[in-house]
Formats: sequence, structure tokens, C-alpha cells
Amino acid sequence: MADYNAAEQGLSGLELMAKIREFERRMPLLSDEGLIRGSTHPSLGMEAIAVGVSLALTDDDAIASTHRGHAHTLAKGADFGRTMAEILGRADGYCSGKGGSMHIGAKEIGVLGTNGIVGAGIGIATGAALASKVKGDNTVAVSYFGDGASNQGVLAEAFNLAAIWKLPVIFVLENNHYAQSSAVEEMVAQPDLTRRGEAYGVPSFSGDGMNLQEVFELATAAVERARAGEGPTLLVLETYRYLGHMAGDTEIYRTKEEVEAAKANDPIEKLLAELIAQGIITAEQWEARRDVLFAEVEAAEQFARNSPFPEASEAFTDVYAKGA
Amino acid sequence: MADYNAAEQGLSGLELMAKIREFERRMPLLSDEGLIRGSTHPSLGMEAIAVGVSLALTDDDAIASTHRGHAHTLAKGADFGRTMAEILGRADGYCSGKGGSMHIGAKEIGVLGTNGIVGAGIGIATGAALASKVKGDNTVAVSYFGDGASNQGVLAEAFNLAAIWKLPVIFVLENNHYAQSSAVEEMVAQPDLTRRGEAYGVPSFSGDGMNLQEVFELATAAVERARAGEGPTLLVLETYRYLGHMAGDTEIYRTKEEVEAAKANDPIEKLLAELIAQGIITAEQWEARRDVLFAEVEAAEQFARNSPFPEASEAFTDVYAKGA
Amino acid sequence: MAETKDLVTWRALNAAMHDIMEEFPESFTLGEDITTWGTGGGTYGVTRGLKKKFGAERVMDTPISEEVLLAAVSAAATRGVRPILEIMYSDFSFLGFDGIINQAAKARYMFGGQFDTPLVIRSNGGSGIGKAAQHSQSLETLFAHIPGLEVVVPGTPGDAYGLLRTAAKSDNPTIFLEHKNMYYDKGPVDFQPIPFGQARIAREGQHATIVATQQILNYSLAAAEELAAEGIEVEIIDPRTLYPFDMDAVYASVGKTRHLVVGHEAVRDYGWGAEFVAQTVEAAWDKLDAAPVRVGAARTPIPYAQTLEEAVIPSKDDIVAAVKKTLA
Amino acid sequence: MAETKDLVTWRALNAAMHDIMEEFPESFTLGEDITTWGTGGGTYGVTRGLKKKFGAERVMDTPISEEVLLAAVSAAATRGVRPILEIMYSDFSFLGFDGIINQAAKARYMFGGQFDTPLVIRSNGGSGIGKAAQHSQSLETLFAHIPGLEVVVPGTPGDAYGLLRTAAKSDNPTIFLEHKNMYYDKGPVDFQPIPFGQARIAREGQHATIVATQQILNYSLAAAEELAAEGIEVEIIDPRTLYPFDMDAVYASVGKTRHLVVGHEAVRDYGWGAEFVAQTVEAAWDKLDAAPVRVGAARTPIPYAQTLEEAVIPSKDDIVAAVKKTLA
Ligand SMILES: Cc1ncc(C[n+]2csc(CCOP(=O)(O)OP(=O)(O)O)c2C)c(N)n1
Ligand SMILES: Cc1ncc(C[n+]2csc(CCOP(=O)(O)OP(=O)(O)O)c2C)c(N)n1
Ligand SMILES: [Mg+2]
Ligand SMILES: [Mg+2]
Repeated sequence: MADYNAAEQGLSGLELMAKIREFERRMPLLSDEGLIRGSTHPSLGMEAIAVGVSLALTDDDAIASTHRGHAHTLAKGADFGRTMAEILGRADGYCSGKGGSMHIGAKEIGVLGTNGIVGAGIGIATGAALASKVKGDNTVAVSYFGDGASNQGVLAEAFNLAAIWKLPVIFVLENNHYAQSSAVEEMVAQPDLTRRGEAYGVPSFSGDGMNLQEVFELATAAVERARAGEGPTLLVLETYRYLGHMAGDTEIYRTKEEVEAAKANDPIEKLLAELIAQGIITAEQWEARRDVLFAEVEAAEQFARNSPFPEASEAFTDVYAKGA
Repeated sequence: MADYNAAEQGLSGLELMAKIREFERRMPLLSDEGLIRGSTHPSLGMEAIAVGVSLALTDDDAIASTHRGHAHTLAKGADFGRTMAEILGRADGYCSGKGGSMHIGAKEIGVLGTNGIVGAGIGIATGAALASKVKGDNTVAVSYFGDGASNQGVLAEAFNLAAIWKLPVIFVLENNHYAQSSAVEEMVAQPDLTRRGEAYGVPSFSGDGMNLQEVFELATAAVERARAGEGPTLLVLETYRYLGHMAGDTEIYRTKEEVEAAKANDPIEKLLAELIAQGIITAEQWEARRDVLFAEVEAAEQFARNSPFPEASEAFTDVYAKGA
Repeated sequence: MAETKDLVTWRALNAAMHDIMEEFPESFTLGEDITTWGTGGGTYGVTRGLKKKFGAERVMDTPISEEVLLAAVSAAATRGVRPILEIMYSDFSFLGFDGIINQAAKARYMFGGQFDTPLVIRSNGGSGIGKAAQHSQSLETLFAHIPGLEVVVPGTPGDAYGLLRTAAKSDNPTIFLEHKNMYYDKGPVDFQPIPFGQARIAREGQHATIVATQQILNYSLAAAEELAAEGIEVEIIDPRTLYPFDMDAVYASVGKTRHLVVGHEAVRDYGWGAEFVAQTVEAAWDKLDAAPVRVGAARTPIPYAQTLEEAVIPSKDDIVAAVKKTLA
Repeated sequence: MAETKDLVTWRALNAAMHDIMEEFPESFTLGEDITTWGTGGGTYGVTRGLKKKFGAERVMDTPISEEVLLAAVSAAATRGVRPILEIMYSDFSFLGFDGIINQAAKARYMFGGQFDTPLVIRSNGGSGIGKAAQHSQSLETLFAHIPGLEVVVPGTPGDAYGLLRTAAKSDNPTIFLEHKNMYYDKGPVDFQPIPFGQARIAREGQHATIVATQQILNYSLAAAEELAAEGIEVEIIDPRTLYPFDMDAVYASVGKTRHLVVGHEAVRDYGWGAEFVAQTVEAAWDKLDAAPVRVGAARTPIPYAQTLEEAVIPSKDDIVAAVKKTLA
């Protein structure tokens, strides 16, 4: 795994974050347009975690994501068009429209799925790490989950299992301070969430989830430990979500001021300023580059919009393995 | 809650421990005789925990016990005869023979049941504490559970819930170093189990579970905190079980030497020696007293043996509330 | 109280919650985001206004910890209080199935009748709004199979109100399954408790009996109109509770119509319709002139895209076809 | 391999485990106390000798953490290995129902067919040895209702062997439910895999068909002797798997006998017998001369005392009575 290099991880991270944000920005609009069914949970503000962690992974590594999982999926290398198509329930989606926003899986790049059950990804990543150990293939698995999910008991079980078996799993806790409408301060008594990992023997670190470099470095160290057979790591990363939990969120649980204050710490803006200051990119170059990225997202959206809905007959396939 | 007084808690604790041990000692014999169905889990060696904790409770307080729950139940004040009758599946048992060893409940003294599901009592005691808080009746609830159960996720959830809501619950972890045949050293990576409570904001203490006074004092402090509205406590108590996990245990997972070494620290023998040294009781007095206690246990067994089996028609009652 | 009002389901449920919390001082309610979401009434509004009226001691937002919550309320119920727990989607109840099934359902029995367990687990099931595989299951059959549980599947706002009142009063653990696509259905509410185990005749007819709940009940009513135009008059029975069940209502109706269709959104295979068919043939064999027909969801998880979701869930047309099949 | 041996069930299962671990290098097995209990073979001996032969990397004792284990094996199965998880008693599976039902059962479908899920969950169900309410449930119906799962209920040592082999080979999540009171039943084992969805005719007869599994299969065989003495020859069908199911075998038999009894140890209400009855009346109405009769456990948890346990579980006499009832 390479060290952080502003011109490499920094620049590609910036691009990926900007592209993901542009993708996610469109979610409420598509939702309002009636193109997204059920619920979809955008992650604006939280991009540095997905991107920073993914930069430390290879295609063979696995991730298990959450209900708020577009960024994780895209950062891991998913095609923007096929991801969008899945969110819109189209035949060209990763899951042929069967999954939707909360169930996007992409086997070939190790995306074991966004997931509708809060906390489920924890057990799933632990299982992927177990498979890695049994096969000895040296892959690692990442579980992304939120502050809310950290109150699910499965986390403690996973910590313990991963610690005693030294499973190559990285637990990435995205502390955006809210679980749906519940403030983390009300829902935990010991605010230092690294204590949860440590209690079970999982080396645990906290970091700034709005800082790509910091996330990348923490993730890289964790990946190295995992590949070296040293077992799991917990990363508790502070972050914030700019939009509501999902479409229709009245946000009575927080103030506009709080949201605006958080934006002052924006991971994309901050990194861009840094890269400009370091002379790695100019503002003009970035604008041009951003236009290209955004055009790619627009193309992804058009791809998805133009993709057909699945045939009704498709509803009955894929329940069981063929020929079983 | 009174301070520990050797002549009071010490002496009555000694008697209760001895009586419980005599009760439990009979389990394998009754099992061999074919009088106990299913499985039953005696707790010889672990009496100081059940008795020390119970001395700090009142009848109105609740306990939620485990598969190894005779001692918890008896120490809380259950009738020895009715408890034995339940274990033998008789009509005079606490549950009229419907429950058996793993499901002994005694509502009037707050015994919410021994339980066949490892870890279930944790959620149950948490619920009893929640009821206490909602009613404001100032009762406390105790959850007994083992080192094995401490790997169940519900424990983490219960710690967190009890901590944020300051529920009057006391988590009593009986670390007897084995879960069935699994050594705790193999099953946890962080051996200091108090860390688990602390991680969730539960004040946590470890203590010698073979020492009645120590258990009583820790429990008393926890009960006081709970009644004062200060919330939960975790007590991690070191102990050992002398017999196999249940009848038929081949005990291939430990040595005879290890078992014998543990007995050197016997809670009953130690307390007796202390009380004799302190002049609170003489060896002769104790022998006489013990004979009485053992005779009571014998009477309990006879009561149970003489109790009829439940009528088959009883199998169909108590599924739903009457008239519902 | 005597007055009848037209309300949407969530408002009917909300009214029931208010009335329950008045009626039983020992009742309390809890769940995830039940006071801080939306306009302060939880995901579908059912708990609106409760915290303001009854205080934070009786109306609690919980962490995301379904396992301990389900175990805890099971036990709390045995200690003299009446918990009403909201599980946001019934699919999440799997996280606490031990609490529901190994503890709450069995507590009275295994302890020889010592403990009442006046517990209500409110949740929702069903599909129709694109919530996909993990937020759309119809799990009522699983619960109905478990001795000790009562299972309620209200099909109208009025039933939602009346049955929730009864659930709260019951000293048994009650699984109360709202339908997520029916919170905005409107109907009359008379603010009276409705006893469990009494089916409702949703429509009278003499040619065939349809037993159906929730969305499929609605589709059946629509199918009935279509069939009526062809001269086929169906009788529609809403069992309202799957346990206790009111099979007598079914036998009586079949005695008249001599034909039975059972429809539900639960997966057809091993779904509750099989029980209704089996009991009917066992007890009323001679009353049937033809084989009963079941209509249920396909043996698939619930897919996301609308084309797919509609393909696996029974439709009005499926009901029409089933009636015609049994009458053929 | 061609040789047939008489083995007790646990030894047949143990042999299957050895053969599976040989056949699939990517298989591994794990569970609580599976190598350190008894003589090193877990609670009922099924894993005996595996650790010695295949090493600690493929045979693992786990902590008591059913929830993460069930989720983890569900996911591991999608990553190119074949986990075989032992859940000591199927009642404990409730602790990890999310992993089984929301994850494993749906993974293939909700991700559009990308993932195989070659997972076996071995456990046991059933009553008869006084394990009481939380260690004696017969939960097969719950699993059979869930799309995506395969459900196996072996009734003989030979079937136990052959079906476990097939479970291990299957790329679907398979719930394999042994019976805790049949580990010492002895019978011939021919060491061949047995395909899923093929019922076994356990006895031929022409007067009535009995469909039954496990203990109730045994009681049915005993009942058949008793009935034969009275001149009633029953045909007995063991479905062996509840999903996939082999209804054709039932229809064929009923076509001959024109009478159906279904017996199981699962609770009768909403139990799997209802599905067999419903499918049979739907598909083979004209083949039946009388109402089918179901025999299942009473609507109670399993009690501890023997008098009580025997009262709630179907007996040979219940089967005899059921046959006589349908023939009456
Ligand atoms: C088991 C379960 N419980 C509840 C929910 C409903 N729900 C979906 S997201 C969410 C909040 C999750 O909070 P967190 O883990 O902090 O993630 P975030 O949304 O902040 O990214 C809740 C309660 C669910 N999907 N699954
Ligand atoms: C959920 C669940 N998993 C497994 C078991 C089987 N079992 C019964 S007791 C036991 C060991 C429990 O160990 P521990 O909690 O340390 O208590 P101890 O027996 O040492 O008192 C196991 C695995 C069970 N009853 N319930
Ligand atoms: Mg959050
Ligand atoms: Mg132990």
C-alpha cells in the first residue's frame, strides 16, 4: 500500500469525492421526480471516509455497506451508471432492479451490498474476513456502519470474534452524530466509541472523517495490520451528513446553524484548497476537471434513465441457484 | 442496606451456601437415577455469588438467572422443596412441572426465571429495571450471566441502554472460566471483562466470587447506586464450577488438577474458617447446624419425590391469559 | 366517544395510542425515532403528540438495539407495566426474535402461569412502496405459528383503532402488524375496542367466500365489484386476528357460498392461507363444492422495481381469477 | 462407498461430514463446543474426529455469539467458501434470524443473482427428552415459509447422510434440522447423496396416505402396523425436504389411496401440514374421498414433565385416530 501522496491519492481522492457528491446531490431531485421508490439515503459531507478507505483497498477486498451506501459502493469502484440504474430500479442496474438503493451489490469489485438492516454489514464483513482466513487469500474486509449501528449487539460479537480469530476486518464507524433523528449524545453514555472496540481487544483509533489524508492513512495502517495477520481494527471517524436522513426528513432534531457550521469543515473544499496551496492543481484546472466529472455523472444519470425497467418475468428468477 | 457483619450476613450466608451446595450436590445423583429429564447444571463452587448478591436484595427486587440457576433462585428465597419439585417435573414445583431446571420462575420473590437461552437473562433484567423506572417503585434488577454469555451481543445493547437511561440493573458476570467446554481464554481477546461495561458507560468492578463478603459489599454498593437513580453496575466475579457443565460432561477440556486447585479456594470452607477464627461459631456448632440444614434439603427432596406428576390435562393450560 | 369520524389509519392508531395511555397509567411506549422524526410522531406518525401529553417517562426514543428492546419489554410486561414497543419495520423484529419467541411467548406457560405478559409489539409489514427485500416482508404467519402470541392484522382505520385498544388491554404478548401502504387509507372510526377472534364480514355475498387481510382485502373488495358486474357475488371475510382465529365465521360463510378463496400478501408457500384452507376442509368438507384456492405472494423476496414488486404480490386480477377458478 | 452399513444417525452424519470435508476443500465447519465436548464431537457427536483430520483452520469452536456467526457464515458463503455452521439447538437460531432470513435467504435474489450462498446451518429440533420450552421447538415451518431457503428434515440415518451431502453441495442456504431424539436411531446408510425434493415412500399401502417426518414418521410406521392388523394398509411418505417439495409424490399416493393424513411435531396451527393439505386439495381435489386430517403439536410451548410433554406431542395413537377419522 502506497503512502499518502497529494498528487496521487490526494488528487484522485478529490476527484472521486467530487464525483460522488455530484451523484448523491441528485438523489433528492430524482426522489422528488418520483424516480426513486422506497427510501434512499444520501451521504453528502461524508465522502472522505468512503474514498479514503477505498484508496487503501484493492478490487479483491470486500466491503459491507449500509443503507447509506452509494458512496461506499462508488468509491470501491462501482460503475456510476449501473449504480444509478439500480437506484432507479432499472434492468441495467447492478442487481437488475431487484435491489434498489438499499441493496446494491457488485460481486466483481467485492461490494457485498448496501443493506437495509442497520448493523447487518458488521456481521457480513466479519464473514468475508472469515472466508479470507479460511481461503488464505490475503484479502481484507471493511464494514462501514454508523453511530446508530454501533448500538447493535452484533458489533460486540463481531469485535470479539474478529479479535480472537485475528480476522482481517476493518470496522469503520462513521460517526455523523445522528441515527435517523436520534442524536448520538442521547443514545450512548460513553461518548468515546473507540472504547467499544478496545473492550473486546480490537485496536481502535479515532480520526477526522472530513480529512481524506487522515482517513487514508488510518485505513492503510489497518489494512496492513489485517494483511499481516494481526487482526481487526476499529476506526471511529467523525463526520456529518449535510442532507436529511432521507427524503422527507423534517430535521426537527437539529438546527440549520449546526448544519451550516459542519459544512465549514467540508472535506472536498478543504482538500481542494490544500492541493491548490501545494501547487498540485490550480483552481482553473480543477474547474475544468470537475466539469468533466460532472458530465460523467450526468451521463450516468442519462444511462440510468434510459435503461428499461426489468421485465415482470425477471421477478421470479434468482431465488435459488439454477439446477438445484 | 446493612454493612457486612460477620455474625449476620456472614453466618446466614454460610448457612445458605451450605444448604444450596447440599441441594446442588444431589443433582447428578437424581440425574443418574433418571429423575431429572433434559439437562441440569449444578453450580457447586459458585455459591458465594448467588448468596452474596441476594443478601443485598429484597423480595421486591428482581433477578433474571441462567441455565445454571438453582443457586440464584434459592438464594433469592425460593422454597427448596418447590424448587426441587420443579426440577423433578412435579405438580408442586414452582411452575407445576412445566418449566424444569432451566425454567424456574417464582414471581412472588422476583425470580423472573432460570433460562435456557444463554444471555437471555441480560435483556430480561434490563426490562425489569425498565419497569422499575417506569413505575418508580425503587426496585432493582440483577442479571446473572456467565463468561460465555458475555460474548452475546445483547449484553452490549443492555449495557448501553441501561447506561443512557440509568436503569437500576446490576450485571453480575460469573466468570467460572468455562462456557460449557470452552475456555474463556480462547473465547475472549481482552481478558479484563470489566472493560466491556466501561466501554458503554457502565461502572464496572471485578471481585473475588469465592468470597462472600466481597461479593456482598460490591453488590450492596451497586444496589445503593441503582436505588439512588445512578444507574447500572457491572460486577465481574471470578469463580469456578467444581462439577461438569451438566450430567455426562467428560471434562476433556480441563484437568483434574485444575479442579482440585480451585477447590482450595472454596467459599464455604474459607468463610467457615473465618467465622470460627472470629469466634462467631464453633466447629461443633456448625456441624450441628449443618445437620439441620442438610435435613431440610433431604426433606425438600422427599417433598419433591412425593409430589405427583402433573396431570396431562395441565399441559394445555397457561398458554394464554384466561378470558382473553 | 360515541361519535364516528373518518380518519386515515395512522391517525386512528394515534388516537388509540392516546386513549390507551389515558386508560392504562401503567402503559408506556418506546421505539426508534418515535418522538424526533417527522412532526414528532415517528416514521408513520402513530406516536404523534404522546410525549408532549404523557412525558418523557412514558414515551421514549430508543437506541437501535432491537434485541435488548424486545427482550426487555417482554420482561417489563411481567413486572406490572404495559409496554408498547414500536419496531419500525417488522423485518427488524428478526433481530429480537429470541425476546419475542423464546421469552415473551413462553413466559406465562413455562413458568406455570405465574406471569402475565401484557406486551404490544407494534410494527408494519407489507409491500407496495418500493421498500424492497428487507423492509417489505409480511411475517404474520411466522408469529401466528407460535403458541403464546396473539397476532393482529388490521385492515381498516376503524379496526386499527379498535384492535390496538384490545391489544393494549390483553395480558398476552400481541404482535400488531400495521400495513405500511395503508397508513393513508381513510375510513370510519367509532373509537370502540374490538375483541380479538371476531372476523368481520367486509361484504356479503352468496357465490364464494374470500378470506383476506389488509392490501389483499382491499384488492378483494375491488375484485368483488368486478365480479358483481358479471353476476358473481362474493362474501369477504377479514379475520382481523390470525390468533385467536374465528374459523366459525369462515365455516358459516362457506356453508352459504360453498366456495373458498384465501388471499394474503405473505408468501403463499407455508403461508397462513394454508391453515385456513386446511381447517376449512377438515371441519367443513361437506360444505365445499370445489377445491379452495389460495392467493399469496410468490416464493421470492420482495424486489425493488415496481414492475417486479407488482409481479410477486397478489393483485385484484389474481383474486378475480381465483374466484373464477373455484367456481369453474 | 458402494457398501451399505447400519449406523446410528449421529454416526451417519459424522460420516457425511468427513466425506464433505474431503469432497470440498473450500468447506469448513464451526459451532459451539464442536471439538471440546464429549469425546470431541460436539453435543451429539456429529463433528467427531474432524479437527484431528482437517485441522483447526477448518474446524472451529466458536464463542456463544449466534447472531454474528449466522450473519458471518451467510457472507462467507458468498466469498467462495462453504461454511457448515452447527447451531447447538435450533431454538438458538432466533438469535441470528437476521443473518438467516434477511441476509442469507435473500442475498442471491436482492443482488440480482450475483452471489451463490453455499451455506449449511445444521441444528436439531424436536422434543421427547425433556429439554422443555426453549430447547425442543420444531421450527421447520418457519424456515420453509422463507423464499431462498432450503429446508431438510431427515428421518433416517441413511437420509441424514445422503441429504447432508446434498446440502453441502447446494449453492443455496440450507437449513438442516436433525432430530434430537433420533441421534441414536439405527438404520442402513449407503453413503450416496440424496437429491432434494424427492420424497421417500417409507411404506406402501392402498387405503390412506400419511405424510410425516422424523419422530412422527416413526410413530406412523408403528401406527401402520397396528392398522395393518385391522386390515388398513397405509402408505407413508417422508417428504425429506420441505423445500423444495415433492408434491407429486403426494398426489400420486393420494390418487391411489384417496385419503390423506399429515403428521408433524411442529405446532399444528399454521404448521407445514397445512401447506401439504392445501396443495393437495388445490391440485388433487378429485382424488380425495374425504377430508384430510392433520396431526401436529398442540398450541403450547413444549413443557418439561414427561406427562405433559407426551400430552402435547402427537403420538402413535393420534396417527391411528387420524387415519380412522379420514377413512370413517
Ligand atoms: C435493524 C434496523 N433498525 C432500524 C432501522 C431504521 N433505520 C434506518 S437508518 C437508521 C439510522 C442509522 O443510523 P446510523 O447507523 O448512525 O447511520 P446513518 O444513517 O447516520 O448513516 C435507522 C434507525 C433499520 N433500517 N434497521
Ligand atoms: C443461545 C444459546 N447458545 C448456546 C447454548 C448452549 N449452552 C448452554 S450453557 C452454555 C455455556 C454457557 O457458559 P457461561 O455463560 O459461561 O455459563 P456457565 O455454564 O459457565 O455457568 C452453552 C453454550 C444455549 N443454551 N443458549
Ligand atoms: Mg449516524
Ligand atoms: Mg462460564
